[in-house]
Amino acid sequence: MSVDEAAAVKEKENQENNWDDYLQAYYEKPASTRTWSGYEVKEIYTPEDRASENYKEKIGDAGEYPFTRGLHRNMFRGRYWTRREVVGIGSPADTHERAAYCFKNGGTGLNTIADVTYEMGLDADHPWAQNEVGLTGVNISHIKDMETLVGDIPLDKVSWSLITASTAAAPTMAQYVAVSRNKGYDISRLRGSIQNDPIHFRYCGFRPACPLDLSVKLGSDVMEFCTREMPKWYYTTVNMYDLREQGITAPQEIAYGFGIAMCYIDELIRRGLHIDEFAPRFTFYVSCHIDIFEEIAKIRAARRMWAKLMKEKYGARDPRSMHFRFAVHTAGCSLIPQQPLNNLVRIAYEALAAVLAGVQSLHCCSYDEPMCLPTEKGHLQALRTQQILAYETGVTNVSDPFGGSYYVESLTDKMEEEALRYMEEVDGVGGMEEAIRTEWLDRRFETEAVKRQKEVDNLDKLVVGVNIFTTEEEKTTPLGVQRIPEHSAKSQIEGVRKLRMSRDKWKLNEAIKKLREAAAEGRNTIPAMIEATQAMATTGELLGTVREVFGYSYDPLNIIESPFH
Amino acid sequence: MAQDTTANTNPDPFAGIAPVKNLSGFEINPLYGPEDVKGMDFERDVGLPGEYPYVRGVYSTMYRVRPWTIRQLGSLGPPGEANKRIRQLVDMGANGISICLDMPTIMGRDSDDPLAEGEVGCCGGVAIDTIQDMRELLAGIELDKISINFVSNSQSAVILAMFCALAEERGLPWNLLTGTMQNDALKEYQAQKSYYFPPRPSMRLIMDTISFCMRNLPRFNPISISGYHLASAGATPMQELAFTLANGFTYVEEGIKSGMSVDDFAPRLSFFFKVHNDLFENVAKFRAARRIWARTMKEKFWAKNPASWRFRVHTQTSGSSLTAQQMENNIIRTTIQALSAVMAGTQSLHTNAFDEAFSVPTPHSERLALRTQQIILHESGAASTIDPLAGSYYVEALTQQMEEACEKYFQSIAEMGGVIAGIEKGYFQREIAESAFRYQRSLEKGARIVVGLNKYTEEEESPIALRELDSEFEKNKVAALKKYKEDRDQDLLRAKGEELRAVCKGRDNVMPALISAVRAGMTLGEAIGHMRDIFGVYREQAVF
Amino acid sequence: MSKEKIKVIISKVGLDGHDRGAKVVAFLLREAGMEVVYLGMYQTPESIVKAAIDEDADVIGLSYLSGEHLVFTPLIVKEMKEKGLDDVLFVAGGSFPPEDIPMMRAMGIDEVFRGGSLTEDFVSYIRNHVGKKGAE
Amino acid sequence: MSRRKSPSPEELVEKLLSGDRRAAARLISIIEDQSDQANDMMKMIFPHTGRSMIIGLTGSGGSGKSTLIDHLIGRFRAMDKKVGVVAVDPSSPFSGGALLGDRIRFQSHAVDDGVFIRSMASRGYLGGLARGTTDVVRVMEAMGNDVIIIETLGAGQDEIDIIHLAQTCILILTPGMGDDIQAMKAGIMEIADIIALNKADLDKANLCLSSLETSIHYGMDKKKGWLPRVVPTIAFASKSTDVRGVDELVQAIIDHQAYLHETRKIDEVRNKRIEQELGLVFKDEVEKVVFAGIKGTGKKRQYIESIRTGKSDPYSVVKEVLSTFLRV
Repeated sequence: MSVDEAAAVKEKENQENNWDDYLQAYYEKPASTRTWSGYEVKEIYTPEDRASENYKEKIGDAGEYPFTRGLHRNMFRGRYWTRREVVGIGSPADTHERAAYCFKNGGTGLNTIADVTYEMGLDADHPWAQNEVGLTGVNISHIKDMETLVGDIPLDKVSWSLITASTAAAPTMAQYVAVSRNKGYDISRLRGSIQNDPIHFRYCGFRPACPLDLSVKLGSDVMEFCTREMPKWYYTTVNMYDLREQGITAPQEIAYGFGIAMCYIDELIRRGLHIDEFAPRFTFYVSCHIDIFEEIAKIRAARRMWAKLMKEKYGARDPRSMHFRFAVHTAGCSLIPQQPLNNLVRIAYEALAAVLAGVQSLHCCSYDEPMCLPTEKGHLQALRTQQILAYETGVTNVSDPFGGSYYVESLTDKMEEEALRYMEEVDGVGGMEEAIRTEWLDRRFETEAVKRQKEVDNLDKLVVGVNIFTTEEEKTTPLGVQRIPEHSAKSQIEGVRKLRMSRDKWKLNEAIKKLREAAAEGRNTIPAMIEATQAMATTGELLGTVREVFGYSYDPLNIIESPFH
Repeated sequence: MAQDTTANTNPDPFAGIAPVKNLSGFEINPLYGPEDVKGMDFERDVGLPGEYPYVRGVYSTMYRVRPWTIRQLGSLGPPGEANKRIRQLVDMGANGISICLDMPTIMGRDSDDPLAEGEVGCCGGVAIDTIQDMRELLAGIELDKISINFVSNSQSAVILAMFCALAEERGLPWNLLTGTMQNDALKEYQAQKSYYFPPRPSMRLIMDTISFCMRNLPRFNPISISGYHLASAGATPMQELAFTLANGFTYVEEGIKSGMSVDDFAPRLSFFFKVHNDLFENVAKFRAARRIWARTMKEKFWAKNPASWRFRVHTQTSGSSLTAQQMENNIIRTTIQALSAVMAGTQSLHTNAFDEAFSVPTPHSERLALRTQQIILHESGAASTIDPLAGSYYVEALTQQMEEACEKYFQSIAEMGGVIAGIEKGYFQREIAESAFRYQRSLEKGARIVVGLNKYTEEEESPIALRELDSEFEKNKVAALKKYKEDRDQDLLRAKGEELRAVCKGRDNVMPALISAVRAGMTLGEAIGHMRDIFGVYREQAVF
Repeated sequence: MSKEKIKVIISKVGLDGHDRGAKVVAFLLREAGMEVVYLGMYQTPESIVKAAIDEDADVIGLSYLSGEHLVFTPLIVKEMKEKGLDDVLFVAGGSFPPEDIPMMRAMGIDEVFRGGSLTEDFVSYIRNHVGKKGAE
Repeated sequence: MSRRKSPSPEELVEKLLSGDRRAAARLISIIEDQSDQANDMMKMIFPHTGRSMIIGLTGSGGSGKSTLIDHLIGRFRAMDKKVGVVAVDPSSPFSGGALLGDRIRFQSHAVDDGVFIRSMASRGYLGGLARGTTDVVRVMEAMGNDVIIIETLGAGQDEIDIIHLAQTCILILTPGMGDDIQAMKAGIMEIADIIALNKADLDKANLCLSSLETSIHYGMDKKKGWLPRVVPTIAFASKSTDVRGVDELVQAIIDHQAYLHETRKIDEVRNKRIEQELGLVFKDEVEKVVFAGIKGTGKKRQYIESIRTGKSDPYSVVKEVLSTFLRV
């Protein structure tokens, strides 16, 4: 319908009120023409918006520095992204079962996620753990739990993602290695990854488990160990996603994520590693929010910025060191419990953006996440979403299909420019470690989060079902609710208690002593942790021992005492 | 959390072999760069929205001033039911309504026709026999505000007549009426196959409705030239583009032949496209269509009024891409298709409900379909700037490729003497049948994958509530129609019948006669019957 | 300034440390003119109720995230009853399935606000319900 | 937003004296709300006050007050003293709301019944914050707390007045933030009995320390008897082993209290406090009477008019008002 017709209709004012909505809908237009992060978007972009650019220098073909258009020339033709579903629920046994289920249904990577108790470094029988074991993931208290989790899965065939972010990542790595060795695998051939980003995890509420110095120490221990012993293993995922979920904007996500990454890099260099030795195994975890174009621009900018950073700041020569390798997690905070099936639509857009941006590994939220832990059905649907993108939409045919778009290219520049500004700001307060220590970053997160809520309150940001097109709330969750099997926690707690009774005290004490020495003498703690694990030491005992050496309470919550004095 | 970037180690037969041909069969390069758009001249080939050649959109402000019309399907067998659904949709924020007809109506039969038995009000179509049905269908709906899109073809003249008669009853001047009549006979012969008159009289009826609307219903789109059905029958996106435009140009030629001046009626021609899963191909298709239409109208038909150059299009997501297996997957498909329609700059959009694949949408699934559009508009940022893909090496190259492929088709169509000749030779039917066959084979060979259909199939079906049609409905409808027929002034009716036949034999516009006929109570079946006697019936030779 | 300020305790309970939501709500309640006592993370039913007593709070507001709502809601209600806080509102925000809301009500929570709630929703709820509880 | 129902004043006070924390909490709310019952209640409470040790801590935001207090509470609890804490935070001048975060720092005593912590928003007190706080402190005394700690930002006259309520006043400074300079300007130095130089691990600490000592040594009147004692502290450290100076601080407090009692200076302090309070109460009450008198009479506007138009002047107006309402 043309503009003049619209005018004609406008002239004729409507008598019946119930048509007001209709007319209003008829003339409705996007309430905001800003990006999600609040940058004004022009009505139209033309070649002028790219006038200044030099293709080879600034953009370049996929597979060529600065990798704006992707890390590999053939992109998805070489290989689809890894389609992931994160699982972690109830006991190690329950989790093994769900992992096998996703695997069977075409999930091409295994992801198991730690629950709050494990991330906090508590054993299942810790007084505070008992209420929450297995509620949000899986708790691995000792080597036997890890054995159950692995079960019959062939470790040399799969690529396993161990999702432990806090300082507990060190015990997790130790437990995984211990089990692999016991099963006779050559760990240098194992593929997979561990999240191991303790610094960022303080912002997810695990501060007691992640004091800054201990985070840098144990985080880097894992990285160093893997660099030397497990060349095929990705030893960290700097988690920009969790930062973004705090409510910050797209360029802030890049700036603060890179800031934290550099904390580790600087430490590894202090330890005498060369950038090209370890950088090729560095990976990131990125958010994909609902503003498709901004997210694509953000990721393109991140690729370009990381390549420059590694080359120019750290003098990397190996192109693989310059690769911004990233996995995407669709934005959990964009999902809402109102009209929950709408989330399937949001997830699809966000997943699409990730693929268009050249993602290496994608995890789609389950539509029911704002209500409960993902149901089997929710998981499956998330996986199907990825499969539809991969097989039906044709978006996999071309790498960086938006490359050259006047809008996307100029938005990419905007993202880079803004991210650099935020990085300078961080330098201004004395670098990232200082920004964290002085809680400067906390305050930044707080102000941004409040801004986001107000945007929705004031209708600057419209969310269907929240501040527009609301309907009476559903009484039930369309595809059912996930519950935690009652018995799971009990059985696991029993398991730990039994283990404490049955294990060889003398052997245990020796191993713990070794670990304490390693930590005290500033050596890498992972080998000692592996030994201790094989000697039946629990997660809490491994971490507690190292914590004490660093002058922290044995128990992050300062409730139980060390049994080793 | 998930971050493995190592080679995929899960044995997965198809992983890594992405289809390198799109649906139109074009070879797609792994990467497009500046050299792929070397020949492109921004001013000449792309330009700005609202400016010739309109590649970037037919209006200069597009969604920033007014977004696409959110148009949903408001039809359910019983006219009264349909009326309720229409009101529901408007409450939920839809601002356009499409109405499908049931099989008997489409075939020009009344509900009491023996051939209609068992199909009255079937598959979500409304049964329209008489002006009374039209009254029920549109009760309380302001015809000058809600744009109603009648998915009606061979019987369009009669439906339009009822629509006009109804407006008259309500004392609503015709020149305020808004809406659209699909009224595209050519694609019926090519694909949809719901025709009865031969092509030439069909063409005359269409010209009658166009010129009638031109004079009396200036805000009403008398025709929506549809590629959707060609695609549903199996045409590739590129064939959809070529054939639809070819049909469009044919209507223009016919219009000029029938003595109208191009700028009088061309601005009222509107189009109807399908969006399939390949979103870049979709975007290229729309952009190419706008460029070809503008250039041809200006350079070949000497249209002066920019309104004649504008390719205005309604879009529907692909029903044929939906699967009855794992129905929730359809939500994802529709989502991506809808996004591509918006990025392509459609004027109006209909998103399918995820259960449409094998039932009439429930209010619940209808709502979700509607919300899908609202999420694009308000959350995705895709409506913030116009033609966001412009400049993309891939999209610009693909747009050019589409245009070139089209020109080839225009060539061969011209050589066989135009579209109607082509239809009579069964050319389009054959082309489309071949594509459909090729697609089917590619599915069977697994060269093309449809999730849940030929990969990741499952046993159990999704427990989603489906809508049941009340079986009593047909009985009551037939009874009511019988009663209606008895109550009419039979003499008057006979007179009107004669009058109509006379007009059909002659050259005058059939609309006035039809309007007074339906006013006198003539049913759709009777009206079509009279015309069938005069115009004869078309039989196509089977195509193999 | 106005007398009789509404005093609200905002807290997390148990191990879940996702405190962003709790903080945002605390800010917004202050802007709505209330006095907010922010307890932060790792609280127990006991510490929360004790704070509510010392501060003579009108409202206890909890932020759940990780499915712990069914575990802690009854514990807190029990502690409130034992300490005689029968006129203090107990509300929670966070993510839980609609199915659980009647359950939580049955456990004795006064109101729940799920993700996607607007500030106006919980501010006006508190304003309208403070002082009413236990009054009738 | 009506407050919740409340037992009778007598009942409340009775419960308070038996150490009931809910009664105490409610009484404090009544004071905070400046309701009319407050005065009558304070009358009943007054006889039961005057025995506790009252410590004031002041220092700018981020100086580590709360953390230091957390340690002090711990020490006093170890001596088996019951502790009350009044933590004053500013109300938002725009919304009138307040975000009271100090409790987070008092985590370690979250479930200790021997500790009564009350966060107090500054609001807009008629007689200034000081008066409200005085009454709150009294309630805590009557409740039976041996030690009462008052925490304020030490910004502005209002809060300096509060410090005057304390017997032992501790000023917390941090190196390199120019706090010391500020403090001297604000005249807080004069009232500080103890200065805790917190975050003593930061560089510039020693420099700051010596500059403080000199300014005390030369800047102050030796005859005053007690010279402010400077104690370097490290209140916040992620590792408990890194905390420094708390014992020294406690010692300083004890010494100062001893000094007050030995020299009977404690009475001076109490007198000063009573004097100040008297002034405040008096001012309040007079204001109340006067405002009650002219409320609704439209007189106020008339007075203002007459002063603006030069027909009269503030002094004459006040004289007139007083003579009408106080029969002066």
